[in-house]
Amino acid sequence: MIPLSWYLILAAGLFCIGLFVVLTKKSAIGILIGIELMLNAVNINLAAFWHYYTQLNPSQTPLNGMVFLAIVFIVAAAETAVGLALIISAYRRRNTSVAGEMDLLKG
Amino acid sequence: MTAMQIIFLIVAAVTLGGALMIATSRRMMHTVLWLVLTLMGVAVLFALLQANFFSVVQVLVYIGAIAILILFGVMLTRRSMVDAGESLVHKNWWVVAVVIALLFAAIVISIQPWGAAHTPLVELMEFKEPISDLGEALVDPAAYLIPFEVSSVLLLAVMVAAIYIAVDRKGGKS
Amino acid sequence: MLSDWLYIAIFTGIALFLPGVAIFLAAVLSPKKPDPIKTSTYECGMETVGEAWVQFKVQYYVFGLIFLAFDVETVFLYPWAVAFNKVGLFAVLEAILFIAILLGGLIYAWRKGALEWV
Amino acid sequence: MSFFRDPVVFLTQWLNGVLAGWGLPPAWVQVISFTIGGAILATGAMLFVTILIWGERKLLGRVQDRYGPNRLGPWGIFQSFADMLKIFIKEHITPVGVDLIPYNLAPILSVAAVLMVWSVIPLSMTMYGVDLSVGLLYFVAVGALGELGIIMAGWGSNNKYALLGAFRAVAQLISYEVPMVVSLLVPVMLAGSLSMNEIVKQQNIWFIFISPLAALIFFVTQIAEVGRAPFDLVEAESELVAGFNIEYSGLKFGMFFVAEFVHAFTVALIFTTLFLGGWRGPGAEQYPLLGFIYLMLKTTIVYFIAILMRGSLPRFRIDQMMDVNWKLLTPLSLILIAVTALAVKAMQPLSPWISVPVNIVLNLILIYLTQQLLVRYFKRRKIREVGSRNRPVARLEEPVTSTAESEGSL
Repeated sequence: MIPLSWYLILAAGLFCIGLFVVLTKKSAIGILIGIELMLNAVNINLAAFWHYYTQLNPSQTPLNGMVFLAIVFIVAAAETAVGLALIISAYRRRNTSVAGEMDLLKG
Repeated sequence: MTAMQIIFLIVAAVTLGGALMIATSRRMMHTVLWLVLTLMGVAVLFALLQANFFSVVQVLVYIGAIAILILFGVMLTRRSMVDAGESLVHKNWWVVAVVIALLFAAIVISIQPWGAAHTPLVELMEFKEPISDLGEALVDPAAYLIPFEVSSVLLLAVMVAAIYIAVDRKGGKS
Repeated sequence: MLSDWLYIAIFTGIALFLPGVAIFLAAVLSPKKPDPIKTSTYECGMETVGEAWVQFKVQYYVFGLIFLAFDVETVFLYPWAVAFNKVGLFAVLEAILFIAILLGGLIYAWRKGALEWV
Repeated sequence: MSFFRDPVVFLTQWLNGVLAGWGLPPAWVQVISFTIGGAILATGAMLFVTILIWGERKLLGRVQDRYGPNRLGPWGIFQSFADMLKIFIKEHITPVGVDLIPYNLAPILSVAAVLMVWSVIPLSMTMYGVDLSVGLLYFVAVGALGELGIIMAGWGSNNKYALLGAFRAVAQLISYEVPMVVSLLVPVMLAGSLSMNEIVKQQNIWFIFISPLAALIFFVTQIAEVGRAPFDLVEAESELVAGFNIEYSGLKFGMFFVAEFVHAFTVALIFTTLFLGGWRGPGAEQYPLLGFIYLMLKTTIVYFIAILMRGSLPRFRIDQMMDVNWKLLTPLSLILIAVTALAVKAMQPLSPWISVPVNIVLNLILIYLTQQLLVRYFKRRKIREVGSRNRPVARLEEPVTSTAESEGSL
């Protein structure tokens, strides 16, 4: 069957691509999408470790991993919602959604 | 190479391919559609890991809600219907790419010596999905009651904050 | 069980295959006589004026946001509902508190006038 | 005799035996039998719905004092097939500037998203695609793919009306998903499982008799999810030309209609499974085929009730539709969950002869209170004079009597 390391490497790859998207996209929404990718990579790791742990301890039902997954879902949703609200608000004031042009605090 | 491994590799290729297309796509709308493909791949990975509940919740929350919300955001922050053809990417992206490739290589090399990482994940036989146990633990004061209630407070805060920010103050309407 | 997902995967494949093949066959069989008028964008018989852009309302975002909050809530409430027969009265009160807090967010949106579709 | 008792299991075992006899490995036998079963289920669903379209048109015709289709075959029964043949050979017009992949994928995705639900519905005790442990949430999640299909259609068409129509449709769908998800908690709570088979097996008393309000809310949200009258704003001809599918033609256009009809029948099926006991009925355990007939009978009744609503109710305006959802159904369903959870938990030790009537009474009280609240709200609401700044008329010369317009509109 599939070794644990395959999942870890896949998650690492997804995380790295997410980081790349965050660092290189100009559009603020693009940056948000990159963050979603990174959170998904974390979720893959959590699910893989949960499966691994359950397999080693078949008698008990370990729930830490599942609760952690659920919390990541909630945090991802919260982050998207507030992030988009900020972007929409900034777009209304500055008429741009490019992150580099939102420089109101620049001296 | 078993059938499971082949399925995993295909799903992984689709997931990473979708993610790469996000990085390279020039049109905002295509970026979101590629994001949906990637999220779908992650949902299939959850199913392969026998986290049935989270596999379905991934589709429900990420594709059904978060991706749709991002689409609404894309529509609300554009001047014209035609997508910008200009590059949405910084011009010295290759520096970032090199650094991140090094980071990836470091991660892969660092998990190689760890023996447990090579344990094959077998199918959990006689396995009842612990949704019911999860539900019990969430409302058990000795277990996860605090995260359960705090998450509802977090959602309330999100709703209040996002509506406060997004809806104009004067008149309460846009 | 993984065989459950095998069936879902096969069924999804069939569900995509049936309409796909139907459309493909129809595309092969149907006549193809395009002309510039026929393939132009349809707007009530009027000429398409520029690349005019309809401004979207912020209400779309607000509804999407509240939907997102209630959708995420399912992650917690469905396990609770599955375990409903096993938990005590105290757990039910906790879940009701959870729902009440969410209802608070809805009432805030209502009071703020964000639920009006103008 | 075992064939007539349970033909599906009989045939499956026979097929598996034949395939294994050819020396195929068990995994391949499983894949082949799954493929054949899935293909029969999906094709059967689509064919059955084709026949139902005839029934729907006939009934709608009667509602509107017409004959309905009556030319092809006895009572016009072949009309749907003729229509399908006609739409099959029509030209596919691809407008300029479309985004080819989303444009072509959208109709396929719309149909697939609806068909996929059928894999988790128990058609009888032994006849079901798969007993998924999270079947109910799977049904909700697959709905999200349908929304995606609509967005892809609207976006890919390169038409601002299509895009606007798509976003309106999606706003409607996601809005009505909130009370739907919340009201679905009631059957899950009562059955203690997310598996569809388990929910059916737990319905010794149909759930509609324990919580009629939850069933009502679910029914209304499902009509809105399908996008039929009175919630058919997706096809607002007067405002949005035709909606998200305006740039489609030929069978691609037809696929959206196939999706709508299959969806309408599927939600009736889900409603029956969750609230009307699914395949349960006298003798259904011994003779699974009988259970299938019960299920189809119940589903058809639910489906035709929805059609009667379609034929008799006028269309909502978009702000009214949003108000109904966010200001009525969503708070009501949240309150209902709290009340039901408390009542069921408090009366768990009592016998069902006491707890079920109390639950029904509680539900009826909630319905009555809501109705009173609405009546008082509409009495208090000031109806603006016709001709005032807020309700202008085209010609102000003729005085307009306000009596005809004074009825409050929800």
